[in-house]
Amino acid sequence: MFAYTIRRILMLIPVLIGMTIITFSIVHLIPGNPAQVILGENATEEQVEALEESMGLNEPYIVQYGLYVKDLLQGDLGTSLKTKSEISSEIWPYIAATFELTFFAMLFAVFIGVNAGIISAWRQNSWFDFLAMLFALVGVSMPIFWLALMEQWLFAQELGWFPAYGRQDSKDPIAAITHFYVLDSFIHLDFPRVITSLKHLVLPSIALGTIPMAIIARMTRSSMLEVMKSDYIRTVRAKGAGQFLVVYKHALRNALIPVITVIGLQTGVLLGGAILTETIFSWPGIGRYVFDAISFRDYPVIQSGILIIAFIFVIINLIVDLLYSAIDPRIKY
Amino acid sequence: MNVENKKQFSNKKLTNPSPNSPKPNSEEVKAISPWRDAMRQLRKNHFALAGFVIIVFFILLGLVAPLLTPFAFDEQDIINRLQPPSAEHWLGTDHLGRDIFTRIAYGARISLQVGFFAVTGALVVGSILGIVAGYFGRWIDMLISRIFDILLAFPSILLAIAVVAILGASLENALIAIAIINIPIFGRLVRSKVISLREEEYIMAAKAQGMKNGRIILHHILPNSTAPIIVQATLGFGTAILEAAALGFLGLGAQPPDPEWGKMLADARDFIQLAPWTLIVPGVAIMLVVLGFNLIGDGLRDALDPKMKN
Amino acid sequence: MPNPILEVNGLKKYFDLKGGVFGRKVGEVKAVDDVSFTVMEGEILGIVGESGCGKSTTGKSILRLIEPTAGEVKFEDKDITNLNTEEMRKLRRDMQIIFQDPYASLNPRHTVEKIIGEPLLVHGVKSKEERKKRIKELLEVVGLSPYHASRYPHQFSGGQRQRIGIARALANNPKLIICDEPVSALDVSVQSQILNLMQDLRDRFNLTYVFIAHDLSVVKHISDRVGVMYLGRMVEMANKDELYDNPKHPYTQALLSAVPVPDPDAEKDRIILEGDVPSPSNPPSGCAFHTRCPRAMDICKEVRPKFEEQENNHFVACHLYE
Amino acid sequence: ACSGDGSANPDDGEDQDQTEDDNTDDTTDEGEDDASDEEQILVFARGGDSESLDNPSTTDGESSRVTKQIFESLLNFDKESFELTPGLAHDWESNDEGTVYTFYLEEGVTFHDGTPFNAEAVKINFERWADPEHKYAFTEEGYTYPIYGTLFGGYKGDEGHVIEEVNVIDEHTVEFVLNRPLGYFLQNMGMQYFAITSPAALEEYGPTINENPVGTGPFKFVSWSKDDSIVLEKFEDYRIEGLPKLDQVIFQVIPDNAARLIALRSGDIDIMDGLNPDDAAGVESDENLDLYTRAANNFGYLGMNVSKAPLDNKLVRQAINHAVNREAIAEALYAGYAIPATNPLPPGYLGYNDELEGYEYDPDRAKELLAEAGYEGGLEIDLWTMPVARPYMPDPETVAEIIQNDLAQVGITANIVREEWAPYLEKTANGEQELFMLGWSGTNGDPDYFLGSLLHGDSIGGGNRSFYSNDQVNELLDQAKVSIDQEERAELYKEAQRLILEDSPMVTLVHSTPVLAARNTVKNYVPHPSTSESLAEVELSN
Amino acid sequence: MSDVLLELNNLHTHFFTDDGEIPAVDGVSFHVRKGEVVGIVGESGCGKSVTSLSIMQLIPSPPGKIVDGEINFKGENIAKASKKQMRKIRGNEIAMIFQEPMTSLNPLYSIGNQIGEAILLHEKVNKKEARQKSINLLKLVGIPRAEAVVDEYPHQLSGGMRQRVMIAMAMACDPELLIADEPTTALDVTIQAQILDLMRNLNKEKETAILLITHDLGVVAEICERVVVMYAGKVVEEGTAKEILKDPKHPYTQGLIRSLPKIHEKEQKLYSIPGTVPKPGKGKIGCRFAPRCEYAFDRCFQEDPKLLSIGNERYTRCFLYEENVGSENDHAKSNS
Ligand SMILES: Nc1ncnc2c1ncn2[C@@H]1O[C@H](COP(=O)(O)OP(=O)(O)OP(=O)(O)O)[C@@H](O)[C@H]1O
Ligand SMILES: Nc1ncnc2c1ncn2[C@@H]1O[C@H](COP(=O)(O)OP(=O)(O)OP(=O)(O)O)[C@@H](O)[C@H]1O
Ligand SMILES: [Mg+2]
Ligand SMILES: [Mg+2]
Ligand code: NI
Repeated sequence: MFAYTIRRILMLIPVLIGMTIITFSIVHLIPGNPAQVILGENATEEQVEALEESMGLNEPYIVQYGLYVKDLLQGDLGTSLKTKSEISSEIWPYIAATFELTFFAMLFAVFIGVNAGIISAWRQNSWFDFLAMLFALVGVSMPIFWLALMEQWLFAQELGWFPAYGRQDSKDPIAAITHFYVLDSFIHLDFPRVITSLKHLVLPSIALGTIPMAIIARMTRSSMLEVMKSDYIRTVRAKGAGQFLVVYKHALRNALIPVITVIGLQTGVLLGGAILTETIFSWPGIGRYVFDAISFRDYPVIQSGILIIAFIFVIINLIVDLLYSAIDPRIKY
Repeated sequence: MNVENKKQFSNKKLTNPSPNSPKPNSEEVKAISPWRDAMRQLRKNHFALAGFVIIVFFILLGLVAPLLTPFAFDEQDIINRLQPPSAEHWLGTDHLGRDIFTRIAYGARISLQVGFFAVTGALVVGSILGIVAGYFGRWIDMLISRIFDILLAFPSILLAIAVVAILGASLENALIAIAIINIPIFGRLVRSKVISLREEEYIMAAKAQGMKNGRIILHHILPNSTAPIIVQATLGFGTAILEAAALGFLGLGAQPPDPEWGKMLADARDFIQLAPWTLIVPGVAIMLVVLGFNLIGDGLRDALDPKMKN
Repeated sequence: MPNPILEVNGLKKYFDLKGGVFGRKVGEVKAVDDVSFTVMEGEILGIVGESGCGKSTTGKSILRLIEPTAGEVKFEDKDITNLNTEEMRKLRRDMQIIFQDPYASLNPRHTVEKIIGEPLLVHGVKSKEERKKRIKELLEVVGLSPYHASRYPHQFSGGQRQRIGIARALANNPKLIICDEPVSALDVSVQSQILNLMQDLRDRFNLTYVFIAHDLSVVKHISDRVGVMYLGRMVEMANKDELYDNPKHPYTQALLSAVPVPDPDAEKDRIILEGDVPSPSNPPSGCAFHTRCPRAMDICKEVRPKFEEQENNHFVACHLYE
Repeated sequence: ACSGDGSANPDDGEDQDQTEDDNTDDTTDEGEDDASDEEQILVFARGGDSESLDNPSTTDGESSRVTKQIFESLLNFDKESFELTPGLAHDWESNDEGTVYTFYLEEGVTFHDGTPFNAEAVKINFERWADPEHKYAFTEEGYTYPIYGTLFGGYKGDEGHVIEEVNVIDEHTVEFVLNRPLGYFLQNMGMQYFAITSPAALEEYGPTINENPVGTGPFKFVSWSKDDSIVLEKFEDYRIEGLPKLDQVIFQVIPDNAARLIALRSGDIDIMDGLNPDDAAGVESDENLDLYTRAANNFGYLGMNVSKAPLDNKLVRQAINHAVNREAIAEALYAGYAIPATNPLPPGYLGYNDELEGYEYDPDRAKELLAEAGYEGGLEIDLWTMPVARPYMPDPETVAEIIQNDLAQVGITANIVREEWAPYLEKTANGEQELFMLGWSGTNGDPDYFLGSLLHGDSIGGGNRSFYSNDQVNELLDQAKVSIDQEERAELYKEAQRLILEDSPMVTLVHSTPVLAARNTVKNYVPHPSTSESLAEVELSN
Repeated sequence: MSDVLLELNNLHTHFFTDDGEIPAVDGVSFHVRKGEVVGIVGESGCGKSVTSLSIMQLIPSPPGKIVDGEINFKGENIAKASKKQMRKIRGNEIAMIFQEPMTSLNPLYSIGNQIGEAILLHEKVNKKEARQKSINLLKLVGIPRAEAVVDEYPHQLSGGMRQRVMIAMAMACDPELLIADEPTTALDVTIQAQILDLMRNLNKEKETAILLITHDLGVVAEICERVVVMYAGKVVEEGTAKEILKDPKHPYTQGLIRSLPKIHEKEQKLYSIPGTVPKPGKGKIGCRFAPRCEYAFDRCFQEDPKLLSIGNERYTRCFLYEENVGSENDHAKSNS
């Protein structure tokens, strides 16, 4: 297992190299001059040129790539052109914000999705099944940003149940430690704040989690149905086991393998796809960070941001693979 | 008695045993192709039927749009901006006083076209790459698969945004971006299908007949990979429309005055309190069309997947 | 004395076991390990053995549907192991194969007409008329009706499908047909139809079969000579009557005794072998059978017995006979 | 001398003054006694985050808005205009030629880090901006000081650089020696961009000064969580007794307009910037909310690249000017919170020419002009739309759509082209565009900042994206720039505006008056036209 | 007949599918005595598995359903038993093993866990005891290294071993009846011999009755005492193994036996039954075998033959034997 993990990590190397090449090329294929944006509409030609010079933007690409990789290897993600801060020092809060949101979105998605899927499969063709699957279909068909806006309109504005934006109450900012606010609140033993943080998470988590929830529910259901037809389930029944044992002990674990793939995949998608939700709910996450950087042509931030998201995605896949082996003894390495 | 009889009929016909006695079989001479069978299954699926109805509705809406409304989709009437639904403006007007119903109807054209072209593009390129990777294997497979891996490791919407950033914001470029991010999805699907088919005995049989690779791919592998590809394409239609809407929403897709639904949502965003219908209508339109494709896709999957039959 | 149509010398096929991260080779499955035999023109050579012993691999390697790792395959005195793709493709007119699984070996999206017509087309029968005629002929030969031509495989029963597979193999008048368990998947009542048909066709078209099966009675029924394989190796080969009446290799003896006979009166003195067939990825040293052999000797563990002729055409690989 | 009169509250109800007074007492009394409960915390919500808290190194308005609270410049602007008032310098004088300026600094002022503010600090700051080699210039780390370069004619060693030297006369006197007069030198000194940072902090933080601002302003920096909030707290030793009144100011980022308004309604925030003009009516009718407007200090325009056919034809340009319905745009999109523009200069600026009559909305006249120019059959043209909202153009796309529609009425087919902000600026500077939309916001309140940058021939490749260059106009602007007689300057500018209007290198669209909303508990808040105002005097009532 | 353990009486199990109602089991009756080994033979699709699954009430439902008939187990009709009652019987009194040893075990749980589960479900023992018992059972079915195997997973075992594990699991609660649905079909001959040997021993030692389903007449000859021959959802013949194999009555049984290639005999041509096994379908009249039958006459196509008793526990379903039995038959629809 340990050796396998190490080997899997080694295998990431070519993928990572490919990713650096792609991010680097994307960034440099994007037209537009960061120097120009930094200086704004008021800048003179000389100013733009001088700035380009000082940012090293007129070196040949290959040299720039070399420098980029060299810095990366030293853990240096570069300096944001816009804020002039070290990216490695300013990026963590963004990542934490997105992680926290993704975590709760997936929690919501997995909890509801898996259970709805199980019940649907168990009571195949019942009204619950019908409604759950219709709901799931609608869920995957909805533009998330629209759902987010509608939620905001209904639950924040009209009903006022949940806050409409941000991670915390503006008037009472937290002294962040890990930048996972729920966790931080626990660390501070500030339980009202735990509630507040959770309340802020509700709407964006639902918005973000709806699509994965629907996908997971559908996947769980079909996977369960398939497993329920298998020979070994028949064996369990022949032993005289009741439905509960059959479903939750024998079927679920087998059905979970494809579901885990989906969960892993969706987690990755959420991490990068949260841009829209983050914008609408004013969530200072990595998606927005990168998106803003793209329009600002903040090359180092785009590069590092995309790379980090992709890297996390790859790591999640790794975790999924390792999870397989935990669930399935057949996968041995 | 037995012995005698046995002798009798054991002599009878050994060289050319008739496989079927004509009676029970003569009725069903008609050839039922796997496709027709699937279509039959599909017709019985109410969900799929509903999806079909939705899509046909929007196609018709797009086609006959000019006949349905007296307005042009870009006809402004600033005095009458943000009107709620009324007899004149069935779904109200937007912030420039344009008729929302008209825009939704014309927008159907855009969305359906985006879905179609993006999926077709991704499908063609993805299939070619997938087939090449899957059938020839070795280093080509390694290379193509790694590229797919890498592309898939990037969150699709970010990748699309980056592509649009490179190409410039326009509907065509959004379409290209969506096609690009879908290529690895189709590519992988086709590749895995080809790899599993490659192991099928009938492919081995085709080889044993002395067929060339090209023919095996075209006549044996491709037709048998179509089922999952069609399903994926149908579902991809939906996602492509959603992605186009997301790009439109971010201002990276269709440009004014094109009534692209995601763009309409973006425009309406500031009026959520003043004129909620401007936001609700395009959202519902997107949802319905995507739902339609998903319903059909699901139905097709069930119909084409023999495992789902019962 | 008929000529040998097929000679197999030292045929080996090792499958790489890929594993680890970069798909590196982590071992190999010795699916076929040094097998040699000869098939005469017009003869039926039966090959039996338990599942996984390498029968199919042997068959496919002969046709180079799987590239053999080592060894020589001569067809009509021509070494075909080094032919290029195009030459090999042409040669496939003469060498055909029928598969075990009548469901998997027919393209589900093609009509019978297309399935049978395709080999004709690729081997140069361009005219549609001619092909139609030939398809009709073939269908009749295998006992199907011409109206079946427009149907799809799923509309046929297993036996009928197997007939389609046979028709396809016959399309270009081959000389040699490798039959890879053509009746194993069929019902007993249909199995006999197919066996009869195959025998018939052999006589009619002067075909040569390599007939692979795991059912000893079937092999006995149809073959002229029989080879017994165990774990990728040929352990015994002889004329069928010789082999069945006078098996020499302990494995063959056990195998024959283990076959259940539908005769309640048959005397039962079974040799029940201990244990399982070892894995071909890690075959035992020496004689591969020594782990289960009731008569194993010390030498069996170390030295691999040679496959040698004992008496008139009775080959066996066992230290007992050295 | 620096306290304002606090009359700018839009709700001039009578009880206003009373509550105000009461609360002032309350808070000052209780604020010290039981701190946390009655803490006065103001949340100011805005659409985007600051780029940097080292203001001189950005051009970003969202940065100034925050640094305005932390730093002070030598001079200050009046609450609602660009009139100069004392800042860190309580007095100032210049020689007659306008080449030597002397500033007398406040005494006893300390930075937030406790180090004293003095003439040396002023000198260090100015040299830091002027000299890329300066040890605090942080050029290596990508720092530049573009506004300094623009307003003082470049950097040390550049030909046009105006500031010859900065001399420390004594601890509290500093002297600026210019190599030629600059009409708006004093105006510059009032700008937030030229506020003074603690030299000790520059030493301590080096290039991370952008996240660790230390100034002399009413509030000191506490924390910044990027894209979320910036927290400032009261600077107890502020040089003006009794100020600031708030204990904490929090700048909260809420990108979505609608969400921001929701937050305001629910009381999570106190002031919101960037109110959608359409929502203004709703805010006004809400008794818990107050509506504020910021005086127009900007100018949105539809530029015409005069170097490209058919826009090199004056008749076509005039036709387009007649074709666009400014009133409708101002009315519909700014809900009336905008003034249709005649001149490329906001009204109220020095030298604003209010005698000129702009181009009327007259499609028929436009068609005539087009016909005259030889385009009876109409013409097709690209219309570049900026992708970002700016104060002068809160919804550029919609404006583009309206213009597109207007142009269609006179037979001009405009294709909307969208570029990302970076390439947009770059390409328009290169002259790749035909019609394009852009605007300009004032910073120092001087007309040269508008006219010189936008329409002087020397600014081509920079702010002049219409590629307009009229020798006469250039001449007038040059004269006005070096003159220190404000009367004379005004006349020169008026004449320039007349010529420009005639040449019509741009369709002057609107001067928008951005609207803001606040809870009615917010008192003494006065939006400044420069978009950054000090919150020192603002307080909250319950 | 007090020693009758299981008796099926006119069992009908139908599948309700998109293609209509399929009478997979169409009026099957037979019985199994205590300690007896009864075989059901027939070709693929004739309803053997459905019959056995019906006894266990494990028919996938929908689409399957027992529509008629009785299943008497120890004198009680369990066709109508509640789910709870059935759970008590399953694995405890009637155990079952299946054809596919490769897929019949849950791949994710250890062998010990799965055997132990069968014990825990029916006996009041703790986990430790269950484990010990599992080990004993593994030893009983002749698995070497039982202590180690108990903690291994199915994929680590060969097909033969897995089938032994299945048998061990089935024997966990000493059932009175073991239903084995083609337990050796997927195995090699040498392994099949081992498994058959094992089953024979279990039958002798534990006196467990076995209902063995197979299509291999060789296997029948090997261990069955009595045999039921099925064709297209119906029993066509019943008798002792010897009677069936030596003196088959029904033309189908005769054909089946004659079409087998014999290993110890020499012959030139095989006999073959023409045509193919029909798919069960509703509304077909006449003898199901008639279209393939050499003896068939008009009546065979028009009327369903009844199962005739032609001796002591000897039955056949064929008009050819009607006169032998005489008046016992219903001639209501006699053809003229
Ligand atoms: N493509 C392959 N890759 C790796 N191993 C293979 C491959 N094909 C076959 N083998 C292995 O080679 C051995 C021989 O397989 P083969 O199919 O020739 O057996 P067989 O005698 O035909 O068995 P059966 O009776 O089950 O058809 C088996 O252990 C099998 O697992
Ligand atoms: N789930 C099902 N749905 C529909 N029909 C079914 C189902 N299961 C079985 N049948 C039908 O019941 C008939 C009898 O099937 P059964 O499995 O009992 O055959 P069998 O005698 O066990 O054959 P085999 O030897 O292949 O196992 C088949 O013809 C099949 O069509
Ligand atoms: Mg094989
Ligand atoms: Mg069965
Ligand atoms: Ni003063």
